[in-house]
Amino acid sequence: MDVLDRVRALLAEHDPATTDRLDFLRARFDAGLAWVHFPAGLGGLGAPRAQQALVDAELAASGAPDNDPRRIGIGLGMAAPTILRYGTEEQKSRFLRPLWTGEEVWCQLFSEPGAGSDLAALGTRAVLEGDTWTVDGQKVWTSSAHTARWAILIARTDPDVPKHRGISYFVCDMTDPGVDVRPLRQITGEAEFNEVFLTGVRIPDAHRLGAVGEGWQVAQTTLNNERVAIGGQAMPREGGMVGVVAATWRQRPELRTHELHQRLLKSWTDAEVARLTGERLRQQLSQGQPGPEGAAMKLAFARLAQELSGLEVELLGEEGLAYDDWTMTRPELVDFNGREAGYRYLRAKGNSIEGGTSEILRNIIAERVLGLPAEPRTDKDLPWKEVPR
Amino acid sequence: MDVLDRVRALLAEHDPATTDRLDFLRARFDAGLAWVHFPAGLGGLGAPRAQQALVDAELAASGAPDNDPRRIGIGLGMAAPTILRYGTEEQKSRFLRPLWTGEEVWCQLFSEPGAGSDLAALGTRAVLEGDTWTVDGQKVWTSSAHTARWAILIARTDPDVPKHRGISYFVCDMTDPGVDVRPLRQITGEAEFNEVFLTGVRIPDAHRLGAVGEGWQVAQTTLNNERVAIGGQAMPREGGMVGVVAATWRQRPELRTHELHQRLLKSWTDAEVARLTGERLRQQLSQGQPGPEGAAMKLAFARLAQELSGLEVELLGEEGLAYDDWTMTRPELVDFNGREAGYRYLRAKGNSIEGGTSEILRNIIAERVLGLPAEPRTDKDLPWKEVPR
Amino acid sequence: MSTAGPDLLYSEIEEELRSSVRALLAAHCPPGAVLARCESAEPYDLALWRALAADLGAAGLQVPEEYGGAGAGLRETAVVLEELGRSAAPVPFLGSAVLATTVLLACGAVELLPSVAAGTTTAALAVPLSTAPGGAFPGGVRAAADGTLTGRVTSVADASAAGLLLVPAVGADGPGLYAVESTAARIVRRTSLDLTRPLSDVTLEAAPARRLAGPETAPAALDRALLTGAGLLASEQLGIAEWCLATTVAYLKERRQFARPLGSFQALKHRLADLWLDTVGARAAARYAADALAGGSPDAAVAVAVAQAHCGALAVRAAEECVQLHGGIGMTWEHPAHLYLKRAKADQLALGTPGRHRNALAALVGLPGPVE
Amino acid sequence: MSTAGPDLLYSEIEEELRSSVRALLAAHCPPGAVLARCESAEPYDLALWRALAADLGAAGLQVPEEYGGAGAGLRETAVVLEELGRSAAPVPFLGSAVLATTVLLACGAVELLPSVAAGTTTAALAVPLSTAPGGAFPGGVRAAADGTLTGRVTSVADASAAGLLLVPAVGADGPGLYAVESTAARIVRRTSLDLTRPLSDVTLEAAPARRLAGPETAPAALDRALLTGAGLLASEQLGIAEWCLATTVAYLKERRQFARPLGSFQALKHRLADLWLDTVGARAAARYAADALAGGSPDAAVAVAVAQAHCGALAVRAAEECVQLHGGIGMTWEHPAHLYLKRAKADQLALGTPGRHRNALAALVGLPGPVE
Repeated sequence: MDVLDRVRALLAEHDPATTDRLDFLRARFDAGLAWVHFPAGLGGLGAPRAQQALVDAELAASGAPDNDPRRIGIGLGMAAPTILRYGTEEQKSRFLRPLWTGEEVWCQLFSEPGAGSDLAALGTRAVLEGDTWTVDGQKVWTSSAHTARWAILIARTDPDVPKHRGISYFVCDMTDPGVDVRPLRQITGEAEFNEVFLTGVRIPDAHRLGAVGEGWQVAQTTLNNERVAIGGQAMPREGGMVGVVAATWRQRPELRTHELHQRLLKSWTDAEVARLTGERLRQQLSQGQPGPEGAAMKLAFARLAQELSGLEVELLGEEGLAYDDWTMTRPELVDFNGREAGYRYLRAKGNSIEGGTSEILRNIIAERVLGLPAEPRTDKDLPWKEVPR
Repeated sequence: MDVLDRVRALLAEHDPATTDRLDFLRARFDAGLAWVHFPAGLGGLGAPRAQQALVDAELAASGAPDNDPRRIGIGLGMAAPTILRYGTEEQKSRFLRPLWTGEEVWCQLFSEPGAGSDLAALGTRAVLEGDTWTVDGQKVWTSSAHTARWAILIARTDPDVPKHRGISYFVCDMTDPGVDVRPLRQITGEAEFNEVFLTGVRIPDAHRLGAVGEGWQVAQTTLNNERVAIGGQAMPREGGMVGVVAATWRQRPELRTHELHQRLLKSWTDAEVARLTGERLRQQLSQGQPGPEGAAMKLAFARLAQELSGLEVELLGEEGLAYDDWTMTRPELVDFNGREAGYRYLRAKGNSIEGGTSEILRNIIAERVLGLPAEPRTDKDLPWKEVPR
Repeated sequence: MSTAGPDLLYSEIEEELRSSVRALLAAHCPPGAVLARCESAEPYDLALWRALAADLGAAGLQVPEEYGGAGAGLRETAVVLEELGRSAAPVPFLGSAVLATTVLLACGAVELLPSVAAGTTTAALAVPLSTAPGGAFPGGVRAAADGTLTGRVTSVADASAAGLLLVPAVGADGPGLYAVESTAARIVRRTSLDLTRPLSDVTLEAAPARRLAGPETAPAALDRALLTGAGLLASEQLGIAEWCLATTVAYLKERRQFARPLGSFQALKHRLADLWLDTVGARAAARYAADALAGGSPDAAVAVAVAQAHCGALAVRAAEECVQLHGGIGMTWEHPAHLYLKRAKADQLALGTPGRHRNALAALVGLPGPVE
Repeated sequence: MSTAGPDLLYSEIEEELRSSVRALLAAHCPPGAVLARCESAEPYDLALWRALAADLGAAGLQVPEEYGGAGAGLRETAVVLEELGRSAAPVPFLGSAVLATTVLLACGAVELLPSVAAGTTTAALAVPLSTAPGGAFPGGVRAAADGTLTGRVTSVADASAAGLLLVPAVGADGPGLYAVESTAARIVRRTSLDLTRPLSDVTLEAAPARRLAGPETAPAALDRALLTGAGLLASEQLGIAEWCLATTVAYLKERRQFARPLGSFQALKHRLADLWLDTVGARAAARYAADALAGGSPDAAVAVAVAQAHCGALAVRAAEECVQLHGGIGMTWEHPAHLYLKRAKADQLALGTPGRHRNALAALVGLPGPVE
């Protein structure tokens, strides 16, 4: 039975018009049509990843509800592939289904105030007593923390070994009383992210992903997937920020100048090249795990979003001097291309910081892709607790 | 008596129309009108540097010969200020007059095949026996070596101390039989530079500039002056490469496109800003020694020359596909803006390498001007001979 | 010493003025205070503005002493703007002491000058802040035969702090410049990208007005104000860039990652070296524009276009680098970097974008575009 | 697996072809040999060209088997160009196997195809190498009533290696494409910026010619050749960029200064990372152009313009970085970097500059310029 037959069977048994949304999503998951490249029993069929597009299109055409993927992006894009790769059978069974249906929202507790680009220097401690870890520390830049049921968390479990070797990876219960979530207002005016204070938070050892001390490797899977999620989506031509600016350009001939025209043509070309690059990368990877090349797409995406959103404000002239709303809100969804030009301009500044700064991504490309030598490092082999900070 | 009175007196005693060129130049030197900011007796009057322009203009208007400064640029721009600052009275008396009149051409023996950006790692050895140094090694990128009477030379006199501390600075006789000059052809087709092989070259200790082991500090004076000489000349608006391209633009309307127009306007603006920057720097320095800011002008100059010469080739279209002459020659004079567009394009590539690469200049600005910390260094305190190469 | 050419340095008097302004700004508007001010109901720091005007005479720097000013000039005015840019100060200096004052001087409206020069009256020029010099005379406000004005002008800088509006309007005999009491206008504050220089929409409905200049003077007076504003804005942009560069350099010396100061990483060092180089260029270009405007040089239009083309883009780049190189902290509302980013971006649009100023050079220096 | 959209990968057959070409080039033209060849009286490596054509069938890749070709297509032709770019090989492939062959196919001049496909005849298209697609039909050569051609065409690529010239000329009935034996023309080699692809001026004085296409076919056939040439040249530019990047990376791993490999310096690493990113983009864009041309896609014109706009500039940047990051040694005649720099710069002008191709996009994708 090919995937489209399975879609038809699902629709025959669960008419979207009459089935409860959540029931339909659960049934879709159980039919292996959630993410077809996942294994059978975990929402998939072990089918080629490319077939997912067929499934999605067919279901959308039939009026089936989707799982509102933007609302649960961190779960889908980062937690799920990590759980799939490193999770125990129990963990996969427990977490993946409600993650995919959206019943449980996930967030990510990685960055810390003192560990930004140098993420591996993180200082949040996790100490094991019996079969329970107790976690203390502070995390930052956590989107969805105030709506999340679970978090993926990295914490230091051994300060006596070099920094990359003393980290472990956990699933953290965000309803634990030791979790304190505070909104963090950003330059757009809204508080899309949070600071998360962890005080005596308890995590059963059964919620550890991967071996003790190997959390850094586990986190690489998360980060590589994050970068692909940020920069690597399939796009039609003029998808994303370039489409926004091109539409304004077409609708507002009175705003055009030769200077802006040349910049727009350059950015349009860059955007098309980035789109083709992503398309080629997807054709290459097709079924594999994303590697460091994902960093390339995120880098290109950030550069384009910033150039184009800056151009848009200039193109708008007097209108570019306005802003839609500075009110502090805590949005559940974030659309980089949403709201007005001023918001897009400011929000795009984060694209080269969140999920790995562009500087860190260039280091990764230079070292892992081009094989250029690392810089002299003084901290690499030093026990974490002895590194000067 | 102000400087213009002195000029008139010189002209009265030595009518340029009837005086031998060299005699006139010697008389001008002796009158203190060579470089007025030099001390009296050494070609100057201890006058403000800015007055030189008045002298030059007045003499030029009177039909007086000049010292063909482009032919002896290294002597004027680099050797002379270094000799003035670090030379003994004997050295200043011996060298400056024939240097300025052009009777003796100078060249510079600094770079080595293994010591480019890391100039202080140089390996040419100088060993003292009695009061004579014997020098062995290889230098490269030496312009005018085949016409030069003297060279400024840095060589390692103590391999047992860290690299910056074991260097001394000499005046080397280019007619020594141990000096072997070989032309080095470059990408333009011509051999503007030379390789210089030094085998048992003998230098009297009296020809050392500055203390033994302090050659690196002496060389800084040379290098700072070189950078000012390369990037820091006073220019009229549209002086240099921008004027060449602007002239073509005006003469050839059929070549214009909006894309090239925008790039030209951008480069024109950049050139004008660089010109004003140099003008402001000269007003600031007025009498002082050039500091690290000279690096800024050289950096800007190289960037502009490369952008504009690349633009010019594109502007010319079909003509840009041609080249004037690949014949290997050994030119005595080099004009970056001379010959045809293809030559200018290729020659400009050297502007960001010679006299300190743009990368080294950025390091200098970051550390010496902005005060940013140095990178971790493994070689700085190691004796030179123990540094792995 | 130099016998010819522009003076691109700062005189001792200018340096003294800078010190005074900087001290005042340090006292009144450290970054935290600016942010709190911008979020309050009164986004202008009017106490600071009064102190600038009364104690330092900054509002009347370009006004001759006989009309109550300091009798200094545009070079000194530019120094104040550098400092205002460096502190992102929320005062109506550009609108009142630069744009409006230049109009009053160009119109010879000497009776209005003393109170504006003293800062007891704050004035604003009723054009959209994005208006570039060299354009057509604005036609959005009509002057009626009875001397009243009717029309609407959007995105006017500093109008909400102004008691006096200078309004370009077109009457039966052509363009004119008019003085309107702000109480006779409806002034509605917009939500502006730049939190430190609020814009307002000004609506006039048969508002009583006094004509300051008629068709023979008004267009040139308005253009002189816009050109002066654009040229001096380059000094504000320089100040923004300098703050951003200095703040970033200081942060990178301090912030350690990978057991090293971030400022020791070569890629960052090279970017900052390039930024420094372009900031040094901005200082030269902005000084030249101020000097050329101050001296009435025939090269002033070129000087302004070059300064705006360079400084407008540079300030934005410096502010963007400041945010980027501060990492996450630079994205927060509580760090002042965003105040500079927003002011730099708004300044880039103000009085003509860099692109428009570069295009102006095409005609000014004889580099015409393609023959269509 | 993918059900729709272009194939941006290389097939197994294409990878095999690449290996064969690369092995042949490694044997014939290591960098030292290329330089020696370019300085000799015969700048083309004709032995290599014969081997490419005869042993690998590369000259006739896009020619159907029935006309003596390999019956492959433009995707495979593009792979050969990548390798020729990577080795800066001095062979008349672009002129003969791409430009001239596309003209012959578009004109249906099947009787000439077998010898050109076999490489026994080398052909050249008599237009200046800088000619962009989409322009007016060239008018420099007139076709007389007696069938002879008179006129001059400058800067023709690969003409000095050609036995057969394909000449656009205008006769009494309009534009046509003509075949001329090169012995009937005066072909004078110019001193060219690109040492590896010499240009010649072609003068025809009542030269006997055979008309291959008349007014109804000639303009489209010529434009097809120029569009195909531009699109496939992107693959050559990709090859140049890849060589420059790989050579620079290898050098920086090797070269030590400051007791460290230069490649460990972060500023250089970041520049190379950016260059790598744009090279990856070039591969995608060049592949898309080749695929779109091969499949006759309606999007081919957009694909070609995007590929040329990106790859033309990238190859120059990669070559410039290669020279710069090699330091002094990159400035020497003996190091091969300059061969790539000159080829990259000439390729940037060939068949339309990046700027012209970007401007073509304005019309192709509906982003018109200002209304004048």
